[in-house]
Amino acid sequence: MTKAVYVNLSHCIACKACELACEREYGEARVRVEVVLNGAGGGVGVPVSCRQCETPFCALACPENALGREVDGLKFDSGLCSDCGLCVLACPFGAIELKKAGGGSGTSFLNLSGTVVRCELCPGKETPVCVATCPAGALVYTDCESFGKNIRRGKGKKCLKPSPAPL
Amino acid sequence: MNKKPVYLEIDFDKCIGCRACTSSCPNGFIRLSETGRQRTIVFPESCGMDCQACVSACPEDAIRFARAQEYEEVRKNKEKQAERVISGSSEFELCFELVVCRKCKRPFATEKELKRVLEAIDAEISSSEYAWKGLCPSCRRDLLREREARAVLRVRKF
Amino acid sequence: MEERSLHPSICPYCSVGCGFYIELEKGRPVGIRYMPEHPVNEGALCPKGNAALEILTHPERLTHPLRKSEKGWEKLSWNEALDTLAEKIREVRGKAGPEALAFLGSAKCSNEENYLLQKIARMLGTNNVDNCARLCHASTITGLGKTLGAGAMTNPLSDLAHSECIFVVGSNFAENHPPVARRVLQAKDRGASLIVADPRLTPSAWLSDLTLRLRPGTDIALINGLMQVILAEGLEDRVFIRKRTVGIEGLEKALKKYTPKTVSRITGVPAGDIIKAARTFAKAETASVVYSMGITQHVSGTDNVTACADLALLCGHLGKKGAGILPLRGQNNVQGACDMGVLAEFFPGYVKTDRAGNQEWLKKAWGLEKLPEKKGLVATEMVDAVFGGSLKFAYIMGRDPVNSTPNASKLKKALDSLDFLVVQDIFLTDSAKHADLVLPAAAWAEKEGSFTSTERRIQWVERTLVSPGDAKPDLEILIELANRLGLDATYKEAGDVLAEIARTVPAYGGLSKERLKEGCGLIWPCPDALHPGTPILHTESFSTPNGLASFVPVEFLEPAEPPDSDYPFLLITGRTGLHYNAGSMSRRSEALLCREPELYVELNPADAEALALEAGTIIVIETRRGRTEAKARLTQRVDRGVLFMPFHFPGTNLLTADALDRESKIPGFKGSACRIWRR
Amino acid sequence: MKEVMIRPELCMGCRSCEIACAVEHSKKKELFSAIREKPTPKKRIYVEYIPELAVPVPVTCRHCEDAPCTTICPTGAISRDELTRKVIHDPEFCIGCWACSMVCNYGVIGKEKEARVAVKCDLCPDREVPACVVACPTNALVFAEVEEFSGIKRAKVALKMAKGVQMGAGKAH
Repeated sequence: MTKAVYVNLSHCIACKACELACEREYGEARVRVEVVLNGAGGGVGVPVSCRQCETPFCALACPENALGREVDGLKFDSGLCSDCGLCVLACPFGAIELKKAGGGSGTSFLNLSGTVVRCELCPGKETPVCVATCPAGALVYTDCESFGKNIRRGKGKKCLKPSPAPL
Repeated sequence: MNKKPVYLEIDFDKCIGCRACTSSCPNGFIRLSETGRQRTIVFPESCGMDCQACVSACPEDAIRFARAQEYEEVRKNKEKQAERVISGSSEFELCFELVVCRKCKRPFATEKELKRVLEAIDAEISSSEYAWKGLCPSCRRDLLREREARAVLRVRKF
Repeated sequence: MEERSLHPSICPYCSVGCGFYIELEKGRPVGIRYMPEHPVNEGALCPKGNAALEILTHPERLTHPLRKSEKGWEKLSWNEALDTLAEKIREVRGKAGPEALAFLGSAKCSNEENYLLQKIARMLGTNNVDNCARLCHASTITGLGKTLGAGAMTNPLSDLAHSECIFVVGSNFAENHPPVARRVLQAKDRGASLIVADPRLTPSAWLSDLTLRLRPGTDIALINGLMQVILAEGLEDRVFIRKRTVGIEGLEKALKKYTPKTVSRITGVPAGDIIKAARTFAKAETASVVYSMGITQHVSGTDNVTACADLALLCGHLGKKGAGILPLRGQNNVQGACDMGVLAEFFPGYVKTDRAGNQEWLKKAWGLEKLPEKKGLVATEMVDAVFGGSLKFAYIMGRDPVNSTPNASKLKKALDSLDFLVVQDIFLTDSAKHADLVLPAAAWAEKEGSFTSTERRIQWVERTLVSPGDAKPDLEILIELANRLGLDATYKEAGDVLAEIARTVPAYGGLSKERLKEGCGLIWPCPDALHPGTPILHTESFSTPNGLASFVPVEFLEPAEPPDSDYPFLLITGRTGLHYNAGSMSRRSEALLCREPELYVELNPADAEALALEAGTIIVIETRRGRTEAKARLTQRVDRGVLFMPFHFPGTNLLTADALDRESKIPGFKGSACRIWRR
Repeated sequence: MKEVMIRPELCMGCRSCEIACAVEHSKKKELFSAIREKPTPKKRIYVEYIPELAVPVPVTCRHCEDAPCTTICPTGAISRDELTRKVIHDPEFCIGCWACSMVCNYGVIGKEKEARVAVKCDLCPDREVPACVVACPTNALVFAEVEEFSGIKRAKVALKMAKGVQMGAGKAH
């Protein structure tokens, strides 16, 4: 089963713990949280990181086969990467970034040269750090099937829960 | 290591203006700079190294290393593109106009880069119009965020 | 091969008490590993927790004792520094009496350190001891004290997951105590409903099923309104009220006038929402009340807390799993510092100083002839005492009052007019800059000791790292000082002090270093060595003398400083997710600072339009006490006429009011009338 | 447009709908061959058992009017058919990013293991009435327009009330 980091969006409290955990571990954050639509109805915090697509555009665009899809997920081989940045342009989610050559994390895409920075689901760790640190439990490391199951369960429960006497 | 000068031959038509050669060159001989809507890549006429890092990095096979005996040919090619040789130096440059993001209006990629990416992606998929087309990566992220957020806002209290 | 070892530790930031492992390589901290087995946070850490290690190796750490001289800061040896200090204390005490001394403890230091600090002060003959709780939760102690008998959280945080209804008032738990959001969301996943009452639309309010956006400072009216609905519709728990409480008649009478219509007019919350909230809260099998500084930091702080307690009592939501009152406290050991008696009015274990006969027991425990009998000065009263000339010496341990006390400019003057000021801290804070002597202390992972989290969980932190330079654990400094003052402190290590605490404070009776080191801490009351701890308070009876809780009716009074034509805006203060209190730690953490670099003020777009201000403009905010500049942030989070500023940056507290609550002496931080203009 | 409406109170958790769905989406549309087929036929309706309440609830795609999955899909693989108003999924364009499953409020977007693409209810284009509805032995699933569905419920309530009226009238006699 290919696992990815899923976000239970209505649970995100936009605390940026995932961002900081990732930055602490790897020097630059591969997941970024912003608050959007922060209007009179309340905002939503949305973390964006690599979706680990099954047919990844980034891998299709990669001229060196540095990015490729394997059975257990999307793999990146930095040795093959030539830093051309085509994967950045191919990703529909803008989840790949280029790291500034001098270090430090840049939010601007226009870094003059750089290496590819994308979420690799913390190889060697049982759970990615962003998921382990999420205080709200909004990030889940799972596959699409079980993520859907949890939501279905929740909906099912709500359908049947005897609503507290009519208000 | 071969210390004899090695000449760089660039196929200007093939080059898409990505940054592979600039970041792969171990000596930083190939330079990339951006001013406004223009990206400029400056190549040396020759380089002392024979590492060919740029050659293997180039996704379009646009770079070739030429020996001295072949150089006359290369030179002729270059003269044809006279305006690209920086006068008074042994360097020559390539300029690309950058495409601006349709939302934030910041330049983010060359036309050729985008074309190459779209070709790589399944032709059928890329032929139609998608919301993220023409957007720079950070605006794509914002678009995704906004759409996800709308979905959440609608059902949050449910 | 690299040698890496893991050392369990407790987060130094807020009061939740999250556990994690510090990863060491050759004695240097290299990373954090999560602790999924920890009962409080289940491994999760908020952004501050993730950045906790950054400050340990910060280049600005104090490494030597420093003395202020004409030439600037002068390095001293520890002997010189402590001799000077002891000498000075003796001199001031001899000349002006013990009442001229003041000792300020720290809610960021361990129980042992706080205990010793107050013991030194009291052995010197003064009750002028206090800690930062005065600025955040003093009103919890008074408010819950007079209703339930114990000023502490009644249930552990994990209990929240079992509540059917969670009523949150004046707390932005999602940003300030993120692991609490985990429990709240777990409860919501089980079908619980969340009601958030807050003037701001915070991330906590995003999660809520019902948001009550009340006008700042009208909390009592709202809670009274809820209680009125509950009583009018007969939803109260009559059995609980009859068996376990007294004083319902008084409450019933006082509540008559708080009809939904009246309350709606005062608070600005639609009457329908008030009724809906009251019904949801009362009908739930188990419900919790969660509050924080939005309730306590008012001139009516004690009354606010009392109202919360009344509400829970009225529905019998106390003393069982998933039902209780949960004040989310500020700093990692604010509960412990209060338990240890670092309060002007209480000896250790909340024994009132000014009640006759209360000293006898402590005299025996400490082997003393005499103890000060008068109630001491609380932190907020000390400023005036300095100007009055009666206070001459202050010892500040691990606190930054310049950035955390209201009306900061007045406080700065007070610090400068002291005869002698000692500050003991890990950084040269803004307060330390006013000191005559600065003592470098060890940071949290560099010393051992016990810390009491907001849920009364006492956890032991071990010494994992070596302090930079000459910096010493606070406990060692205090022991050496006590010996120099001839107070005979024979403790060898923190465990010895804990043993004495166990003898003195009944609730801590069963604690020992060995026991605390075994698991993830114990929850007090834990009276004897075999007692497993008491996660839920008030299960059988309340901590009052007769075991019954009392309803104390409170009346809504207009806020102390309402906006008027001169100062048309109302300024409220609070925390953001990425910074912590006075910011002496979080503002030195690069990862946190790059995400929230400067002081800002939240402003409703409609107000901004009326004043022709754009997002990002630097605006000047002026109150009757001072003025500050901050960057405008336009957001719907605040209502029209309300401004919000975080208090992590110097400047905010130049503006806040220093009017005090009459019982707890907590300043009314929330709600200062102000005016703004473009710089 | 007709949709699969659910009456969870009638569901007894037999999972006939799940099986019927998988069979309908197999190549031969026959149970015995479907089991051995590759790729394994995938169900698009799910019966969730809620242990705390001890009840099963069938959940399937609601074909939302303003479906978040259609707006989030980066390739347009999930889209709304303007003619039939169905939310349809074209596996050709699917890149398997699962953004749709993340925003789906019902968690009914599954995964075709072999092809690694999303799979969701298509209301059985080859049939008049979806297979799951036909298979349901207790009529917990109803294929109807929303108004129609409400009408069924209304009729039921009306019947009960009518009986009450009759009884009341009888007593009065």
